[in-house]
Amino acid sequence: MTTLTLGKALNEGLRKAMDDDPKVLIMGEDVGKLGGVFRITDGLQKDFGEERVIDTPLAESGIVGTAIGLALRGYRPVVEIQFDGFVFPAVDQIITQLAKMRMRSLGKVELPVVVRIPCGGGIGAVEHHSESPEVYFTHTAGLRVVACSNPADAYSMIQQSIASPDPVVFFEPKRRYWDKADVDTETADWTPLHAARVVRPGDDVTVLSYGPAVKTCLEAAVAAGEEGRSVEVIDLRSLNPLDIETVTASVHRTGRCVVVHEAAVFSGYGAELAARITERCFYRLEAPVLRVGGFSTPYPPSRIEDHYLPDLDRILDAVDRTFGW
Amino acid sequence: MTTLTLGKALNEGLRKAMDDDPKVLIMGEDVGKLGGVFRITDGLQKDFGEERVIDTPLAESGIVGTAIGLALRGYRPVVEIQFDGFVFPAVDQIITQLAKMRMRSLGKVELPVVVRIPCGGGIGAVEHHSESPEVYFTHTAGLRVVACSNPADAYSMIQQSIASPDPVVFFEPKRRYWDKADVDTETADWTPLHAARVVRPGDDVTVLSYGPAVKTCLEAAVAAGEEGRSVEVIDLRSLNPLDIETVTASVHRTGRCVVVHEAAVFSGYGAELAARITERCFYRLEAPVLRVGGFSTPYPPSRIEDHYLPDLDRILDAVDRTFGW
Amino acid sequence: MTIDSVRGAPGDPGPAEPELVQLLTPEGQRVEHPDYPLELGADEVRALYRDLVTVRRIDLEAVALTRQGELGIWASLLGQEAAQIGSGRALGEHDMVFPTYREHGVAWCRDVDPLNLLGLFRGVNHGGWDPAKYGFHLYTIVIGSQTLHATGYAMGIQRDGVLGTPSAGATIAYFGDGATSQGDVNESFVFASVFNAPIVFFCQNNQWAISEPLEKQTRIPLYRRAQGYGFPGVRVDGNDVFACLAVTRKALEAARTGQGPTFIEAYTYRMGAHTTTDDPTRYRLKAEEEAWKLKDPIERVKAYLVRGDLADSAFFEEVEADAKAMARELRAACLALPDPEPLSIFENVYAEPHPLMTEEQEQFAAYLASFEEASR
Amino acid sequence: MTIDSVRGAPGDPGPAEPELVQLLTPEGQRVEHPDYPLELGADEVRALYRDLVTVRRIDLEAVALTRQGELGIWASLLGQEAAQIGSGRALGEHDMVFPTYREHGVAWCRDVDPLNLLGLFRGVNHGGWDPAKYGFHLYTIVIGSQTLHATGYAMGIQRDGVLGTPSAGATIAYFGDGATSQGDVNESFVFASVFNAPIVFFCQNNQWAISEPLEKQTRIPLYRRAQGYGFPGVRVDGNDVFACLAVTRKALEAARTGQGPTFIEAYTYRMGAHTTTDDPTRYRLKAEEEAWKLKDPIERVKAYLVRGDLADSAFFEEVEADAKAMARELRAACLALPDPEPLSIFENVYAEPHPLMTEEQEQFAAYLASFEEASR
Ligand SMILES: Cc1ncc(C[n+]2csc(CCOP(=O)(O)OP(=O)(O)O)c2C)c(N)n1
Ligand SMILES: Cc1ncc(C[n+]2csc(CCOP(=O)(O)OP(=O)(O)O)c2C)c(N)n1
Ligand SMILES: [Mg+2]
Ligand SMILES: [Mg+2]
Repeated sequence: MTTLTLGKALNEGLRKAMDDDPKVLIMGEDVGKLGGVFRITDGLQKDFGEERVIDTPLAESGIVGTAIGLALRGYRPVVEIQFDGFVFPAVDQIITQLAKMRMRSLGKVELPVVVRIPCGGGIGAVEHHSESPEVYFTHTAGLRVVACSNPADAYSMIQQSIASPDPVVFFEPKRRYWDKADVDTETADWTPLHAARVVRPGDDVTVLSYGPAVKTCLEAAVAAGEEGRSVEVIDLRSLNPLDIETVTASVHRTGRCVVVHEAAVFSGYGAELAARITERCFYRLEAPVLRVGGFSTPYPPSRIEDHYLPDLDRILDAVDRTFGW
Repeated sequence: MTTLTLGKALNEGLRKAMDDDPKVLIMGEDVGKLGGVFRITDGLQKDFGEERVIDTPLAESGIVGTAIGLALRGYRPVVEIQFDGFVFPAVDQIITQLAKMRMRSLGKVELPVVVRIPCGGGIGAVEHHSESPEVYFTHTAGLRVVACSNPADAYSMIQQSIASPDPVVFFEPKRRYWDKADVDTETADWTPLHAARVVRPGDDVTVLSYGPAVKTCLEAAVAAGEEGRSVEVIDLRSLNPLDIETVTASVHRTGRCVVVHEAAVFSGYGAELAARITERCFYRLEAPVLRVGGFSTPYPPSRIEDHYLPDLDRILDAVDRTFGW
Repeated sequence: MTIDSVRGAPGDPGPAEPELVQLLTPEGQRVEHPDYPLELGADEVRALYRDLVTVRRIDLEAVALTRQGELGIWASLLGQEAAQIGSGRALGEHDMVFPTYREHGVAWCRDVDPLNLLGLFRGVNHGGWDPAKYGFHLYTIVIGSQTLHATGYAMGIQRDGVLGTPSAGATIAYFGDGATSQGDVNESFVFASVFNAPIVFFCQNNQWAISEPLEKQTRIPLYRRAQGYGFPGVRVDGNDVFACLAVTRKALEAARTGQGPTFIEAYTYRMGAHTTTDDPTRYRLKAEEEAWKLKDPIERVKAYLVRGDLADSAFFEEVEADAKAMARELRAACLALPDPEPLSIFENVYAEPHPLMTEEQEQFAAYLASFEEASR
Repeated sequence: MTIDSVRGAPGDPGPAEPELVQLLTPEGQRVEHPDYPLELGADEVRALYRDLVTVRRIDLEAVALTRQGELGIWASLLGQEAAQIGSGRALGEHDMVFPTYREHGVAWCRDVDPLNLLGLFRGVNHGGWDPAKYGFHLYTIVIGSQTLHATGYAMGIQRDGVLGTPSAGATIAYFGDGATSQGDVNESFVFASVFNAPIVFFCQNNQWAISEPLEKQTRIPLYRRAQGYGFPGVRVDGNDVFACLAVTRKALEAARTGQGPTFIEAYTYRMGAHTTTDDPTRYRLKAEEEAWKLKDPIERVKAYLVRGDLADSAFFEEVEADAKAMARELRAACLALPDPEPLSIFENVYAEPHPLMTEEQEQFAAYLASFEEASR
């Protein structure tokens, strides 16, 4: 066990993957000497060389497109998108090429590409640096989409994603990069990549979340507990596939569910959760699945982002409402 | 009243808009002499000239990006994306620029750009020509998203969209381009752009749809009617904003709801409908809102696309299931 | 003068008969070019002729099959045979091709069964051959995307450390004149030049992007695009199979030996419609087509063979007959292509198990079975 | 030779001291360039000097405010003052500017209150000024996007039929060396050249894109990119305010009179960090910064003024004092900037009513009110 920040855990996970497999490459803007603007690739170019840790031209479509080509040649590229808001120039390559190549080839082509995206708000940044674009990818068949929320998962999930023969979009909760926790770097006996995890058991209501909002949900659960309400918090970890079994088992028990994410609620990932859970647990639900998320607006200027992001009070408010239904 | 195909109705609507306002421009690939691959802009370049009907270089980001610039200069560009699957290179300009410019300018900049997208399958086409990418836009605040399903709406909605001071993503049901119906081209007394419409009243179950699937839903309603089941079909017409009042009024009456679209179900637009309706009609629902749509896979080769697309039987099957819940 | 003196007039795509590398005139006359010496034995020329005729015949058959409703659509290569066979026959074992949707001639050179191509356009799959097996990637329909894949693959070759060795390969990316406007294609130029990747950009300038003439994409000759990125660009007579062969060979060899990218503009003409659903009479003049007919890529090789007494009429008849027989077989095989199983929709989406695939597949299987039961 | 003889060596961005248009040496010596005659009165030179000093002072203040936590981040223009003031002062009333996030000097020339810029970086809004009022579009953060907007705007100017008349304007798109790799930027070159749009592409090559040196974006000098698209490219000394003024003036005038686009590479240097969150010691050498210090854009104008007896120490002191006073005011105004109202989140998303905006706003207002009630 070592204590690592989430950022450092990712860095160690990447290093381990590169050590284990010489085909693993890192590509992106400023990933070399700088180690990325969040230092996630810090030191890797120094140790693995410029051929394996590649500072690319400033062009996201080019980065993902050439990563696909490298994967076709047998490499396993891990692509860094510098900020969530800059993944959009690459969306065409991700949606029309990366996601569909396997089907196009009737299974003959494998594209083990990982697209890392630091996501979410709360760091006081300017426009385009606080987006939560997960739905654009969860709706795209052929991609696997995961989101880590803590250092231990960051360490294991990045390695599992790199090992995946399918392309993976990997969301990193940027405002949690500096959170610290114990990480067991000795074991590889990890929770499966696509399994959700009950991070706090409870009996009265199920709160579902992923990525940066998980921590807020845990805080809300503690606060609710002080008021005598037993909140179960599930960290989904994987958005596509969704571990619906773990989710429905919980909601079957509690009969109430609140979904929390930073992305805008309208047409967001929470909609899929609500729709699917309702189908599965129709007779068990005491209230509709409620969604707490970003408002259905563009991300606001940072001075008021705390109002946009779901916070403890808004989560508790939704929990309360499920009881008052 | 004249009888027009849906394609011709769009053409007449565009012509009317260009006649009415010299600032209206048409831009896209092959929109000039050819009149577009579906002939939607047929004859317009001949009559309005190359300055107003612009054959652009083959670059979708360029098309939308320059349309934004033209709008900043006071023009009202109507952009044609040749096929649904080719909107992705333009997604960055649409999501990070077109949608957000108004907020970025605190309301000082208006971008009355219409992005026309022929969408959906069923025409026996090759890959990338049968996509239903609406969710990528409904989740993007700042855009209005509409989908026409019949000639009369095609004629009015395209004009309303062009008149909108906000950017509009306009979906056209390509396999319905050749459907004919009466269109009143004399009146401008139209249903508001963002109002849903009950296209077939019924009492037992509400079927919600939009775009190409509306017709299939109407056929299913007829078939169900023959078996004694009264199906209300609502054509949503507008996806963002959603006319939730019309929808919930219906579901409140029927207590049952089936959502039908061509897009993949997982994380699709139907999820938002299901989630929102369930919140609003929780105690009225006799069964969960069921979703019928494309499978959560890439669009299949055309020889089996009829299995992928929601058809009459799959809709009826879902209707049945809501009664058996 | 710091300002580049070349201010191309807008809408002027260069001179009507641009300077281009030519080794065989439309009349079948062999000419020499100092940079591109080429020696071909009679056997080799006959083989090229056979290739040209064969791929034209396959193409014709596919067009006919489309008219008869057996294919959903077809993108004809008519007129571009020399560009494709010339460049295709320049390829070596270790090279990797990244085609568009029109490279049937190159596919032929890479031993991809034409039936595979027909399958795609018939709608039984989206391609489905094994790119690694043939050194020929899947057809790519989204304009320009494949140029980045080709560049990345070339960066992989570099990383394998084989450049300059006998097992060195290069990549070749095919694309059209229209594609040169796409951001992806220009980004591929950036990546290729910055990394000095072993790649040949082979642009078939067939003068049209569906209904849009060349001047909607550029105001100067396309081969000069490469100048902006610092690697060589060359314009070759795309209807001259010898020239296409020689120019591509040289560029591939440069790539394999670590000299980086080359841009080749094969100046040719799309003799047919864009695809079988297109109607060129709406946007171009018959006279233009007629003028290009005189530059037919096959006739000039035939003239050369005849003129040099390198082939007799028996040879020409045999080639014709063989092509016809192959087309007949191809047609039969196409008609016999089975439709995919409905449940195959859920296959090949993911390599590893995915619960949603399983769930939807099971539900759909049960649904389909319910009809069988009902009809029993 | 058809193959372009310029095969740039990869990783070689051209000669260390490239040929560039220069009218004022780092030592303050006036030199002539045949293509760019420039006559400036003493008043004009002093005004330029004042501009340069003022925008540097504003920039310094913004950096200080960031260090003190008053701004979230700041992108400093240090070292690029001449490129921005030179080009900015070349602009006419009808011209339209499309900046990145670093054009504080150009904003100054367009009378945009610096407080607006501070507001954006403080996080009180995403910009919010009226582009039409100032002829200065909103800052654009997504690299390269604005080059297409500029091109489209220029196409609009064409359609207005004003080119060649006194009310003709041109557009000028600013972007960095890194941006030249983006698909959007290259597509804007295609559109601009094909439509012969009245636009000037003004690339501030400050040698770095965050931590990546120029050779990660190109292997030949950037101004030559324009050759690939058939319009002129010119490299100017970006630390020479006279040269930037003259070269931009000429290019704008060409655009306004219908001669189409020009690409200007202003060869300069980012003296500071990429932004206040960046740490250049991780990736570049102090020596490089020192070498560029000798080419400071302000010092050379001062030397020129002193040498020519065009200004006395009173002038320099006054300029300094004025800049200082303005910075003081700016700081105070920045600190006084009110945070936006939480409910403003729902404003300006749409021009016309949108039921979801209304619904969410009402719900949020009720939610906020519930706290007020609770705390009462
Ligand atoms: C991104 C994208 N946009 C639009 C299309 C539709 N489309 C298919 S072929 C074509 C023209 C291509 O022209 P060119 O690159 O010259 O190739 P050619 O067909 O002439 O071989 C267009 C616009 C597409 N396939 N992909
Ligand atoms: C599409 C996109 N990708 C990445 C970024 C992150 N980013 C901000 S500035 C920058 C470097 C820009 O370099 P350059 O174009 O040279 O401009 P400079 O900052 O040097 O003025 C990067 C990568 C971005 N803003 N947009
Ligand atoms: Mg073409
Ligand atoms: Mg720079």
